[in-house]
Amino acid sequence: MTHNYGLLAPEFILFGFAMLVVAVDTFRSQFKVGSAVLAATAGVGALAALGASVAMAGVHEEFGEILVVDEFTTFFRILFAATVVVVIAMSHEFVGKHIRHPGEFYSLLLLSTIGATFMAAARELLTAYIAIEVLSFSLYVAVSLAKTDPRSGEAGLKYVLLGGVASAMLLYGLSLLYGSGGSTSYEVLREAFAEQAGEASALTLVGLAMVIGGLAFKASAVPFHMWTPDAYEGAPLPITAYLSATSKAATFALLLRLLSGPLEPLIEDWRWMLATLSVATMVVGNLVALQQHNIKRLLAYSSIGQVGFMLMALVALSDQSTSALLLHLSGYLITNLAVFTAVIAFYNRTGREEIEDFRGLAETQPYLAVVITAGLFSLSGMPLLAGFATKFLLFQAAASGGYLWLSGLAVVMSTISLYYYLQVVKQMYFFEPSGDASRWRLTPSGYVLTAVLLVVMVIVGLYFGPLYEVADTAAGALFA
Amino acid sequence: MIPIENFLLLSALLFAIGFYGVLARRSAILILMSVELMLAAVSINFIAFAAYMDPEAFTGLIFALFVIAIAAAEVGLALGIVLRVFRERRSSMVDDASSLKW
Amino acid sequence: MTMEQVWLLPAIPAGVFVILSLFNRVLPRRGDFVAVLGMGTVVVLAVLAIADFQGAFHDGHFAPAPGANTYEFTWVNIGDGVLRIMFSTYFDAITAVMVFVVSFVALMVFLFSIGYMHGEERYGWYFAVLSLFAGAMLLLVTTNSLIFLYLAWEGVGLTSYLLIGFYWERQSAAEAAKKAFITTRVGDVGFLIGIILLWRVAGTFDIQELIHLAEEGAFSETYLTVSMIFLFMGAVGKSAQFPLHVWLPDAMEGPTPVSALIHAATMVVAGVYLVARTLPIFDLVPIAQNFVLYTGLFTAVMAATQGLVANDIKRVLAYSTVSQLGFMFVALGLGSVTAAMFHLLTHAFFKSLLFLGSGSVIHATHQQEVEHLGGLWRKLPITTVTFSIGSLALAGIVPFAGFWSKDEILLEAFELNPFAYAVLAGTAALTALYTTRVVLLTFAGRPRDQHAYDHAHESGPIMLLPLVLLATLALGSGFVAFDGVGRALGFVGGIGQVVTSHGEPHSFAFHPNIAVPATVLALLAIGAGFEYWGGNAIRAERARQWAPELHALLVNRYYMDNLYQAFIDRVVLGLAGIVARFEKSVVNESGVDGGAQTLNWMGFRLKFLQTGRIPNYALGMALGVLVLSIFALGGGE
Amino acid sequence: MQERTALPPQFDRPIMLGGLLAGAVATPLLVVLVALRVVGLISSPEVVFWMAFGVVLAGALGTVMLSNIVHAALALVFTLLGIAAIYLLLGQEFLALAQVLVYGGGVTILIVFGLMLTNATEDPIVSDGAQKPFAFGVGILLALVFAVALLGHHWPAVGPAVISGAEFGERLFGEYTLAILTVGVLLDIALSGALLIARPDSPEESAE
Repeated sequence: MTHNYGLLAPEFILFGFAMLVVAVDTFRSQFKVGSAVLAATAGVGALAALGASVAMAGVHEEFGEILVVDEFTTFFRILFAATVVVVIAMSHEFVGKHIRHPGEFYSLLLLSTIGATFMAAARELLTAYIAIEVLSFSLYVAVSLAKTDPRSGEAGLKYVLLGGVASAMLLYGLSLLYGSGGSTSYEVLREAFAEQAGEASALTLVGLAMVIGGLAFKASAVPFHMWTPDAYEGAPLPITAYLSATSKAATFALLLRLLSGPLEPLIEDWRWMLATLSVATMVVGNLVALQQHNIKRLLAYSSIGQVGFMLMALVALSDQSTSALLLHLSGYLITNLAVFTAVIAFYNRTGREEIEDFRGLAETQPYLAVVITAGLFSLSGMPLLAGFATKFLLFQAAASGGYLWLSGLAVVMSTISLYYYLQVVKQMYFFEPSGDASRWRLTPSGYVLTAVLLVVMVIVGLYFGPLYEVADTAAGALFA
Repeated sequence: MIPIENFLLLSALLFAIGFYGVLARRSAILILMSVELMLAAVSINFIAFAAYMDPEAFTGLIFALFVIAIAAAEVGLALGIVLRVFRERRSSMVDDASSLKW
Repeated sequence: MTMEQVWLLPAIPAGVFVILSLFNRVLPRRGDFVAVLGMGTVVVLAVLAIADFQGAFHDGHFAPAPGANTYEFTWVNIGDGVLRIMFSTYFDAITAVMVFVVSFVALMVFLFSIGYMHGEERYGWYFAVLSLFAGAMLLLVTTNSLIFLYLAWEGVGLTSYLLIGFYWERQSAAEAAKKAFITTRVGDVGFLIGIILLWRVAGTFDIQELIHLAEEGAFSETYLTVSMIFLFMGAVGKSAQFPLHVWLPDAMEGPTPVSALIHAATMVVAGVYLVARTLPIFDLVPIAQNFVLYTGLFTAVMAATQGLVANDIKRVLAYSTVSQLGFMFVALGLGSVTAAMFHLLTHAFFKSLLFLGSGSVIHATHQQEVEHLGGLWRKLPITTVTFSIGSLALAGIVPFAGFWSKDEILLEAFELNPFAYAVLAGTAALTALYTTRVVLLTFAGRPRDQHAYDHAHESGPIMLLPLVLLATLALGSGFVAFDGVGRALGFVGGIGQVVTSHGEPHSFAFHPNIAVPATVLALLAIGAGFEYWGGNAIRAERARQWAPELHALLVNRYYMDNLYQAFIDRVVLGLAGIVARFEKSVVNESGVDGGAQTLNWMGFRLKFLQTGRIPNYALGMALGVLVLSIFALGGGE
Repeated sequence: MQERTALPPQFDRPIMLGGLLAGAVATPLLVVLVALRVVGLISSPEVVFWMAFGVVLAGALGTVMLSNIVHAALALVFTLLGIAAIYLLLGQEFLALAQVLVYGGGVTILIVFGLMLTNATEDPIVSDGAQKPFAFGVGILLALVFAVALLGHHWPAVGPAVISGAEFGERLFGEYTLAILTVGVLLDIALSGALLIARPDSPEESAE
């Protein structure tokens, strides 16, 4: 059987550069070069992968029985590559100070992106599972990479043990689905489940529940979310950003393929499960966020709340809601990365991460305060920013899918979210700096990166038409 | 001839016992061992299904092989993390690694 | 500048915002002249647009050539028409009133601010945000798309938040800013739901199209009622109506010119504007319309009684604003766009005048508790005169502007809803009473805080100019009720001919049976106010100058003072106290803050689920998956 | 493989105890099964199955219940070897071999090393907390749910098919080449990651 390995060019590029980074790291001390060269190498690799992904836009071809490279895959491939570019760019200064093994760190970022892409591209359960584990394992390691911070090890321990439990649940569910459907191929499974539609066997139902439970863990939906705040807090900041971006988006990519493909005939059986998870997730995420004092934990709960919103689109699964979800995911990624870039810059300067420490930031670094404010407002869905437009489409898609009550609840929860975002804004704008009140500057790359993200955030907020078209094409590949 | 239900029953019990272990034990290593029980149950399921229901494609066998490999890797990785936590806290009990909360 | 190009109006201040926020530190005078010039241009353009509007009347009806008063382009088109959002503007009489009010008052406030905010550390930022506010507000009143209306709606909310919290060094200011933002956002949620509900059936965000579709019966009545009540929730929040009114008095923590512009003349009337704009739809659903009516009525009374007991000069004005907005909603609930918009117009002038006047007082004395003021008429003559003109307009005394517009509302109420009429007439008397109190305590009598009094001095010309201009309008703007005045200004007639309700122009007619009792009532209230708060110094002075035989009467009056006091203490203040307590305990603590507290409490309980222990987390997962699979099995069989 | 590893002397007692325990469980089971076979109620493979069944579950229960961690680890070995026997019954020699090598050898040794490195070898008391009743409930409920799921399904009355190693390898390295490559990436991540995390941070190392 011959496969067209050319289809996977971006992934091979990522792998090659990941190895190169490790190699460079090994010989770094002999050639007396700083760790900047690692970031540069990794960045070039990520950019090359991004370029290759963009160049492959429009390809629609199957890779054997196991993967498919279509518009959907390309959409996520570009999203993941862009994310890893941003994460590499935001972490350089941080890595030098707080990470044990810079080479490993960057190569993990690149390798995990392969896993994420395969999660979006898989058309078969085994490949999907391996892809999940590639991403998860990278994250287990990455979360534990912070040096001298005991929280990092604890977070890693929690993440790896609970992740193992979730994997076992997911796998058990997959095995039941395999037993019931007789195959691991999405296409064959779809036919098998189409025969069961409306009267699925108990085996299928339990399998379904366990698969959804396992994936809900990866997506951090309540009550499978409890690792999230701890892992977010303990992980090195760039990894927290990465967790909230790629890991989440990849899980949704996988869920979308699974739910719109093999599990689509069973829609009545899983719809209520996701609706339940969605309600629990948005309520718990947003309420507990009200009580947080640490910016990482706050963002963790806020991202849990966002997952609740995103699950709505799966509940009301349709071509339209998928497009809205893809759009929202991209907007969320951009916004979240902007906030994290700013928070990392702040942390590099102050070494602090409590919300109270942001006191008077508007005085000492007004630009950063604006970026954070804009990002948080966007997350809460304020108009003119990415968050409003994408959230609006998402809620509207859920409403027009017949889930008006769900989107009504989401609107309420979204309002609550404004409250805790404002806590941070209040600290920055309405209080005097508590310690050193002198002005300080970001690194040049910090200015460039935040400015780019901010501009994109505003553009997406004001004129999201083109991005929506892309998302719509990607969604179309699922519902062809 | 042994009916497939027997194997599935074994796997179900094994999985339930493993989950019990995860919930009831306090040593990180024992929790890890319990997870291994759950994964072993998964392998039994896959192999039984492959042998009985899917003899032509037998993807389940390949799945089980990968599960075994990945589970082994997971043990290695998790033990690495346990060692780090142990060095920092002089304990491998998960209750002692609970400073991150609320 | 024609009606079609009205999109320029919001664009100019928005541009000013960009320039000022980036370069205010390098521009001379922190760039305040840029803001003033920008706003001046807007006023000129607005007048030009209104001139164009005047020419679009044929046979006494507004009948522009097709497309002459609209402008649109496609902003987003998703799924080829599944979701099409147009950017569009629409210009009619309501827009004309709003555009004039917003741009003119904004210009006055900008001028006043040059003096008032002089020397502030964030002077440039202040003008930047104020410009942004003006841009958002102008977008709000000119756009024809509910989506852009909502964008602008949130935009004014955001700038209001930033400006209330302008003195963020003060904890109370920061808290007030947050309270304002959150409280109005509660209403906005309803607004957004209402927009989505309307859109779901109609498939458009275009307000004129929506009105058209609703009149053709595209919606079922129940659905429309629910949608419009949700829509109205937005207005309740923004226009500080019961029960979401609590933010407005606190919003007085912002700089006083901001209160004049945002929290008296423009932003808070956005709700009135919204209902006026969609009134043809409200007409179709009596329940929703009555909801508007009674919300307004209750708020009008409640806020007026509160105004009686407030001590902070700005808070009195804030309560009065809430109350007057209630009047406007009553007019809308009765179906009269004319009366509502007329009152909106006059109110904008006299209320911003009052606020700027109080700003002048605060600027002079650094004191805003009426208890500590007094006798200022000697030091601040121009402020006293202009403030009194504003007060007379607010109290509804002939011939000041408030009289004519309040009369319109009372007339509507008299004809359609006698109960509302009775309540409003009583409220008008209360208005006169508390207005008198503020004026007397501030300007008349003996200074109670000698230090503040000694240092007080009249404001500079840059602050007095807006006061005088606004006073002129507070005096004269009521006359646009008359056809002759309207024609002299180039309109087709009086305001009833231009701003029509149900498309039927009507001419102003004087109704003595309504105007006379209302005036008498107001005068009585003012007299009562004089009796009670006139100040001993003045009374003693008068007693000596007049005749000694009146002295006994004065003594007797002193008993009457006690009577008044007893009445006011026991009945009015008692009522006000009950309302205040109700507001404090029920609305504020359980309703708004209470809601937040409950949520906070729930968050507090829920966070302890996060024990930090792995087995507990795993238990959560186990229970989750068990619930899912058990229910799956239960449902599957 | 395991025999070659020199165990510390403190392992002698647990191994002996484990052996005794296994004998105590296995002997009666064996007697019952042989009796049933003689009577003709069950076939020979079934005798083997039920024996393996007993060993696997007894081992599993030992793993999760024994308070001595080392005993628990040894119980796990029984389970894993029992599972290898199950694979043989299902006709999958290759997987049984993999199971013995990877689990019975590698994983167990890893775990034992882990126990030794964390000084847990002689820690007999495991403070299993107040969650135990919940854990029981969850375990029993899960088992019930699975039982319902299994009984609710219609199973074909066929025997297990035996898949030849050649066929297996062909498919593994044909269609699933990419999966193998990806797992390679995964193993690289896991093992180098484990190494990096577990290695202590010494001052001279950070200077490197």
